[in-house]
Amino acid sequence: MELVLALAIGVLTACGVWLILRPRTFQVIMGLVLLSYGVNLFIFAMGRLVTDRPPILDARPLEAAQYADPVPQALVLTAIVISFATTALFLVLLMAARGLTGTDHVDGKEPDS
Amino acid sequence: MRQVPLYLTLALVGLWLLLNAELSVLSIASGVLLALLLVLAIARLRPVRPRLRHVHLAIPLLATLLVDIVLSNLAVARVVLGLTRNRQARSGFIDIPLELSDPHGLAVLAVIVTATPGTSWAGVAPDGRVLRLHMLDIRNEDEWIRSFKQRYERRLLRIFQ
Amino acid sequence: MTTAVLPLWVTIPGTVLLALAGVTTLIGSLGLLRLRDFFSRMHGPSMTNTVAAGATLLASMLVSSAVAGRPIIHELLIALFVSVSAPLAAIMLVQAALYRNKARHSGDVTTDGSSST
Amino acid sequence: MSAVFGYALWFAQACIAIAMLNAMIRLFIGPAAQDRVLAFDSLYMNGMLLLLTLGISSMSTAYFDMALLIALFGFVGTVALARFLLRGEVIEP
Amino acid sequence: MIALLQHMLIVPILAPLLVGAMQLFLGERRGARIVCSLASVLVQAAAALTLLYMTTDAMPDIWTEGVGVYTIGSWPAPFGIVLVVDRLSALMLLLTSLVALASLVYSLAYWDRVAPAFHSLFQFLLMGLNGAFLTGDLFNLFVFFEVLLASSYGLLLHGSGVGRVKASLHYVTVNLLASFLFLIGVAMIYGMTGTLNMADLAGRIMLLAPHDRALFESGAAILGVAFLIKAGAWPLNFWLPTTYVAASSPIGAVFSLLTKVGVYAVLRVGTVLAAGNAETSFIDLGLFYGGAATVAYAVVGMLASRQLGRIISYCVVTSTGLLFMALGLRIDALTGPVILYLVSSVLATSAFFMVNGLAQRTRTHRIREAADVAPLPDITYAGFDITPQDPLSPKDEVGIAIPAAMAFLGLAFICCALLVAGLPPLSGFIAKFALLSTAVGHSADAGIGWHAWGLCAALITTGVATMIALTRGGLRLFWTSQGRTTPRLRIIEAGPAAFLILLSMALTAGIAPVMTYLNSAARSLHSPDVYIRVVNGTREGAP
Amino acid sequence: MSLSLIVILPFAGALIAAFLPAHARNAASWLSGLVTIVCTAAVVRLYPSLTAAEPVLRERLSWAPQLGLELYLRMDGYAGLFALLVAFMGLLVVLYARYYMSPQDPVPRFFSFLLAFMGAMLGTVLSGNLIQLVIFWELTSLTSFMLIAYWYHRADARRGARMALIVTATGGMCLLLGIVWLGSIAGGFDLDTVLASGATIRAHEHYPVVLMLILLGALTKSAQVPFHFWLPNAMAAPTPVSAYLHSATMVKAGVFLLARLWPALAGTAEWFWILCTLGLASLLLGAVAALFQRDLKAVLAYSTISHLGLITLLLGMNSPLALVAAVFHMMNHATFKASLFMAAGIVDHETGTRDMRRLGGLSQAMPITAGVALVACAAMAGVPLLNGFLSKEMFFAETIFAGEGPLIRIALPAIATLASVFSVAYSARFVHSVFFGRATGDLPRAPHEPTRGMLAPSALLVFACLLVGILPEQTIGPVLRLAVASILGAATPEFSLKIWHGFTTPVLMSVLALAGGSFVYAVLFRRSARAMAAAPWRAPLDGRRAFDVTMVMIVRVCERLTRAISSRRLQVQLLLIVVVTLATAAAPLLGASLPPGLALTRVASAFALLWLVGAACAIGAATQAKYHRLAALIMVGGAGLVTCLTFAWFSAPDLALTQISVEVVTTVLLLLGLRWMPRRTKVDELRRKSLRARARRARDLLVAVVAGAGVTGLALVIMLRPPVEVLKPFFLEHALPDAGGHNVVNVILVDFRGFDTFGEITVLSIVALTVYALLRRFRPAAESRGLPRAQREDEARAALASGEGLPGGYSLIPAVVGRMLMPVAGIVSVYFLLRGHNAPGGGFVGGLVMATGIIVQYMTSGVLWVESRLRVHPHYWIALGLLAAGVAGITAWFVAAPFLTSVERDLTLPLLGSLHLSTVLLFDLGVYMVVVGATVLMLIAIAHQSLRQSRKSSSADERAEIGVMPAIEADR
Ligand code: NA
Ligand code: NA
Repeated sequence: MELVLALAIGVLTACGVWLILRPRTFQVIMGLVLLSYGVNLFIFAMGRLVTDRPPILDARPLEAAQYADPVPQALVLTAIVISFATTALFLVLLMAARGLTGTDHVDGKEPDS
Repeated sequence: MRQVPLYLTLALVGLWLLLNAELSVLSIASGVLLALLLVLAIARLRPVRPRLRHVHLAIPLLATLLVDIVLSNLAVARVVLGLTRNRQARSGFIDIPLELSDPHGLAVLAVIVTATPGTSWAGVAPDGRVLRLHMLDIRNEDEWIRSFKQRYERRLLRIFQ
Repeated sequence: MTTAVLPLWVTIPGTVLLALAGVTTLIGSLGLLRLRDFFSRMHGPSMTNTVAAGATLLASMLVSSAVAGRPIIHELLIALFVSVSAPLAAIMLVQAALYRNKARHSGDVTTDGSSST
Repeated sequence: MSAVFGYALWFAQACIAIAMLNAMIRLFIGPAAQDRVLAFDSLYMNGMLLLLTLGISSMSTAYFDMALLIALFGFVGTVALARFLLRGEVIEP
Repeated sequence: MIALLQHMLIVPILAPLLVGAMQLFLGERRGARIVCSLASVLVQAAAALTLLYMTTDAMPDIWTEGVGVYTIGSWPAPFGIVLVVDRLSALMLLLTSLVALASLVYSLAYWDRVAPAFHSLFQFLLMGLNGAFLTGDLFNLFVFFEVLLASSYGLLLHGSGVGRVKASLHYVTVNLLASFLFLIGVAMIYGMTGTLNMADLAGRIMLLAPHDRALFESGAAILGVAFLIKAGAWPLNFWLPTTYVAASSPIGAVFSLLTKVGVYAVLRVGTVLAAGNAETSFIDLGLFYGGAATVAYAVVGMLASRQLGRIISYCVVTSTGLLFMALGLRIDALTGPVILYLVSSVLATSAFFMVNGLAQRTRTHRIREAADVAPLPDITYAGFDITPQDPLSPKDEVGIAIPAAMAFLGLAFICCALLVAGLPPLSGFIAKFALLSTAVGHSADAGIGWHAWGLCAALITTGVATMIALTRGGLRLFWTSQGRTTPRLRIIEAGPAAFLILLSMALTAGIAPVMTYLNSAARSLHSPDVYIRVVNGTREGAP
Repeated sequence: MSLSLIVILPFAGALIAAFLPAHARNAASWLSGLVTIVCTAAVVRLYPSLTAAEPVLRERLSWAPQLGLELYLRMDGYAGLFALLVAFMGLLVVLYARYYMSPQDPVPRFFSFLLAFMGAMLGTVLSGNLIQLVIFWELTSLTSFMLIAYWYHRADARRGARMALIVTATGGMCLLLGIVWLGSIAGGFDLDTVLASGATIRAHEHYPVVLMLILLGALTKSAQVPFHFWLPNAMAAPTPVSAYLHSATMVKAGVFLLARLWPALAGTAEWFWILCTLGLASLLLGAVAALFQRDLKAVLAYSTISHLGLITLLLGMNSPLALVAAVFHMMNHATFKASLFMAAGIVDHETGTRDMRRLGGLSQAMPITAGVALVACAAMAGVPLLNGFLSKEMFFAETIFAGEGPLIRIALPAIATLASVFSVAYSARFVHSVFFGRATGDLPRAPHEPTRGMLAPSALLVFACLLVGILPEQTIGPVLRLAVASILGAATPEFSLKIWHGFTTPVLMSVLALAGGSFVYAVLFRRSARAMAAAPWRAPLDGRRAFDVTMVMIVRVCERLTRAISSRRLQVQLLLIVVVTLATAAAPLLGASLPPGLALTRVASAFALLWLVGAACAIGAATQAKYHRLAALIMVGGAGLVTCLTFAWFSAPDLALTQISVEVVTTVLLLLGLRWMPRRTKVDELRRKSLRARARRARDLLVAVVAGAGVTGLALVIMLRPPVEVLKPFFLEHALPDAGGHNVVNVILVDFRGFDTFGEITVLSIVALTVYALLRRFRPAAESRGLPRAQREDEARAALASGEGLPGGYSLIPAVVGRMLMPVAGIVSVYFLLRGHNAPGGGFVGGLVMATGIIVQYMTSGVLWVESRLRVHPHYWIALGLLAAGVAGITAWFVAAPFLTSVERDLTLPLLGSLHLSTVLLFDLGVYMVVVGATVLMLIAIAHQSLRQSRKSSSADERAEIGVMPAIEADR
């Protein structure tokens, strides 16, 4: 399972990096979204992988070690919210830049030839 | 004080109880309070309210629907898997003359149409007299329309109009 | 798997329901993939929304009732929400397809949705 | 019997995953934008089913809420996309 | 009283937060908003002063050893989040509130009316800055970085216009990427050590097996890159000059603090890592070379610039570079002067951004940014209860005009130029001299060798380059007579710039006690065991 | 009267003068006169107290002992002499300037700078701490900059000032480094300490570098070759400035310092060679160049360079007697040169020109000026009975004894004599061509004698030249002895100041110089004046062009370098960040071994298939994002869904819930934005095919793949390592008993690490406010300004926003169902909010559900319809949410606990049973409200942009909406 998740993180990161290196604002925002998935999964993976043991204390008596680590989950939650906010901001910025500069190039002008 | 829409409030309280999977004085009280608050807060967003009559007819309607869902699933599965006995499925739009005009009744009809695979809602004519559906496999069109109106539209008319 | 503790009255219908759900989902998705035109393709996924979802929900209700030791029926809410919200998506999609087919016949919409992007 | 139930669960999950794969292929090949949106909607519904099967396999009610949320709001994305195709914008004046 | 003082640590974070939130209720009542903002900044300054006083161990019943700790939610470190104040952070808090005060007052003349929510965003920025200086938790540091960055996006975009939007696009993208790196770094550190608390971290590093340690240090290195981006180190800083030029002048003034947050983070986390004997402790010769490259970049950029604002931006970069060079030498005695230089350069560049803003008006009568507004009418925000107003109407020019505007501007310009170039007699010189003499004094130490001379050369070179660039920029601005108008300066604009300059003068005059404080701040930085002991001490008697 | 008064008073005067009104010429003059008189008097009064027993006056004030800085004023014979020179010359220049400056000039500013300069100069000479000396030193550079640029409207003044500042201040910085270094060798910056450790310093391995640095400072200040060029260009300054700074004081600071540090630095071969070479070069080049100038002041400037070269040469000779001569010549040069500058100023003032080709025969009109200039020139030329002669004699004598080898023994005197020849020649030319000979008659003004105020200072200086020249032993003798003694201490040589020492070689040299000079001027120069005036080597010596070219080159080169080492392109910046990160992250891993015991676990096939979908979606998005935005958007949504399912798979229901809610909102958000992004056409397809573009794409692909692989590797290895459990067990053990929650993730979010959440909701609020602010001034792209095509073509357009009731057409059923969803969303959101502490959910998810419910209303019914019925006031939601969270945190203070400590009360209600109230719930409610407010604010703010549109179009072609708009306006 770890291998699949690690590869998934890698693919998301690679696609994200590729996209943020592209010249169009929409490509960059897509890249940022993909990167945020990758990074969130990466943080999440730092708690190691546990199936079927959400850190919710119910009637089942379990050792602490058997639960999934709640800390990275809490961190990812914060990170998700912040990425959402920044995505929104970036989107509006991209709209404003397109309107003001007349191009969707990240530098606000088309590259010369 | 505006008039409180009773059915909606009750439905919301039910939803609340179902969600919390708990039946206590506190949960009912909080549910009622919450439902009333919400209903009043959004009262202006629902200018048209349904006037329900013959609500009990919903039960046979539901039963019919459940049977139809299973049957239509089978039919669609056959078409998808190509098990239509050397016959090419004929898909296309069909028009159904419509008597039902209550918006909520139409909404329920849309739910029914959508819930049965093989038919999908393609819209009501501007004058509200014709309903257009898309069918995956049109066989015996007139018979199907008659049965559809019989089983669904008539009951909805009795509930909503 | 922790399902070893489940009683037979759960596992037998559960097995059937899950198998049914799996098969219908698969057929539905094949419909999405194989059918010829958009309007026909729409009927495939609605199998998933109905029988597959229903079967899974029933299985889930069985299992959670067995675990909780009392009838758990809040899965019905999912069925309710799905059946209420699915028409919205379907109606809008059909309308979009109708509009875009019309527009494409008049020749000014590309196939990928970038016409107004 | 529980082993059979386990296999059934596995089967259902595999079928759902394959269904998602099919939807993904439809998402890629289109050809029209509405086909992609339909595939997207299908992905969401399959995802909801997968969540339910996960809930069954863990015997936890925690997954119910996720499925509930998809059931309640999964359509919003689809409607927004369809509205965008149909009207050119998601929220009209 | 003592109970109250113990909560003093949270005040610099809480005051701006609550005030910022409350201002959202005030709608169009500008007077009330201003009062709230000023009150908040003054409260922060008072809190910072109190904390500064308390870190001198003047109140032994509360804290000893110059380190104060506050367990948020009563959860002890490393489990809960703790705020920690030591001399360095107290000083940074004070610096922040002083610069903020000046910038806020300056903005009241015009800028706070250009777009909605200026005051709230400004307060949130202060919250982010103060939080970043106070927190003792790595992930919480990330959160406060985000708070300050998010508000900096808002403030940078304040006033809109092509230039700002273009610059913001770069600034935001780079910082989003930096935030991802920050997250990856923190995550790896958590993955390898299981903790997020900085003090706790120091102890855990030593327990790591060698192969795990490499992974840990890789994570720390990624974290370091994130800090370096924020601090504006070459080659991660191309966005910086454009961004700072694009910002309105009061915002530019506050922004000169932002890079120093990066420097602070390097210093803070670096000393903790060093306490854990980590190979990658940020503060090493690598930092020196990075600093040297940054200095070279800034010098070249500065000499190539014609615009005064851009020159000042490069001055900000220069100071980062010099700070990194000095820190990279790992001479403990240099840390005191490093902090002095940091403080002085922040005061100088902040004042300079303000003076630049005023001086630009000698060229164009109307404020330039005014020309850059979208021509469409304001939309009906029926839901938001806001009446659209033209933010640029002439009646907006409020306040008392000061006499001898040109004389003031010239004098202020000279003072700022002296400060950033490190020429006598202002604090810029004292700081550079302190760096020089300490570096020279330790040049014979083993392992430092020519690096110390590299720092000396950099100090001299930056001074010369700044002077050359500024004489050109200044002459262009003040002494070319075509189309120049004498600007109307108001006291609320001129005053803040003068205030910051006077502060740096006071720093020069009262350097002896300041230096004593800074040296003890440096000592406590270099003996992080006290910091660690105090933070870990919160565990005693905890659940 | 104290030393500090001497230094402080001029600065105080400067400050006062700065605030005088621009036309207050007399007030400023009186003020400056007073200051200079007091300063002079103070020096005169203190000077006699310097005795053999108590040779030094000291005043110390602690400043920064940690840095070795103190305010330390120290006056000995040498410093006293210089202080006297500075103060008295200041007095004369103030007097002169009072009459020289035009009433149209802002004279107070001039006096302000002049007094500040005087203070700096006095500070320099009286400094007992070398760092303090450097401080004042740089201040003289700075004030001189202001003085040279006094007439800043003139380009030459600006250029001259900048040149002077850059050269001297750069030198000053080198000096600073040198002094710091010197101090570290000597063990302090105290002058006494440094002077006492001469042997240590000279023996130190770094001595040559230290010497170089200090000499750089001194020689730039004293305008020595090759740094001389700034001085002629500084002649753009008003003449009083030149008289004061460029003859008497500032340029002397360099040689002053060399003499001051003589005991510490002199006596080595490096000292000898550097100073003698540069001194000699300056001496000769200055003298020669002076001869060929047209401008009166330029002659004097080059002459100054030459005379300072002479002093430098003397200082370099490593002989005490040469030092005596040097100090003596410093004084002499100051007197005659200042007088000459004043005379030049008078000529300029009275005739309106300083061009020697236009001037002539002025002795007719201004005989007294002519007489003064004649005597001063004679002193400059070294004519007997004048002070210049005495020091020059001493100089000649020293040149004979200085050298070791035969070459130097001959060359040095020879060059000295040659330089003197030129010196005599330019002196002769100065006085002859201006005051004698033929009057040219084309002067701008008719010349006449100036006012006495201008003449008196010059005359007084000439009188001093005569007095010293005739009675040296009685006038300057004791002062000079005291000065030299304070430098050399016990090593002070015996010397006699006599006019006549008998027929010695120096006398011969003097005679040769006078005769030769007269000959050169009278015969050679005048005969071929025109040819010589155009001498091609004058320009390079001038340095103006070279300086300008250098400055432009610096800009050009730096511009090019900037382009080389930085970029304004975002892609380059991002690429660099990624590459630097990869390199830095890889560095610690190089050579590290793979941790042991890494074992892969079995892969669930469904999960692998899931990520096949996810990865395909991600890659698809990466390839489609440029031209097929909608497809890319959908694919990103697919990847998000798979991410969400992964969270669910690995026991993170809270994450999955949050992710799915965020996904939905993000999709709507991006689509809202996409409406304002006009279509991309494939016009640049050709460009993509170019080789360079392909290489760039290949590079980016490589970087992306490496980044992906790196992250994969790190994630995999760390996941397979056993976890270090520090926080996890604590949270799991304490969540229920101490924080009262079953859902540990939620307990962390609202209690254990609630502070993070606090920050996080603040971020959300900030971003929402920013988005809102930015959109208020949004200007859509021209292409997207009109209605979307779909709406333009669609007849059903008016259907949506009809006043009451329900929309028609296909919107009917969505509207019916959508409106029903609103209260359902409300219930579900409250459900998630309240149960969050014990099961997946919480304020964030609850808030998003509520926000989505509201957005669905907007989607199904349109902005106008919704807002005419429902006011959301998102600002208030945000503010209330933040305040609620804050209050929840502060409540802890009332139970004497730190911020955010949870406070709980069980409330027993009649009938209903017990109600558990906790600040944690209030906190979560705050989160809920912020999320609702922020999300709605952002989405609705974007949605409102179409309203902007419809308002425009409605006013343009009066569509159906016009009936609705006034209702909204009135409603507000
Ligand atoms: Na259907
Ligand atoms: Na002449």
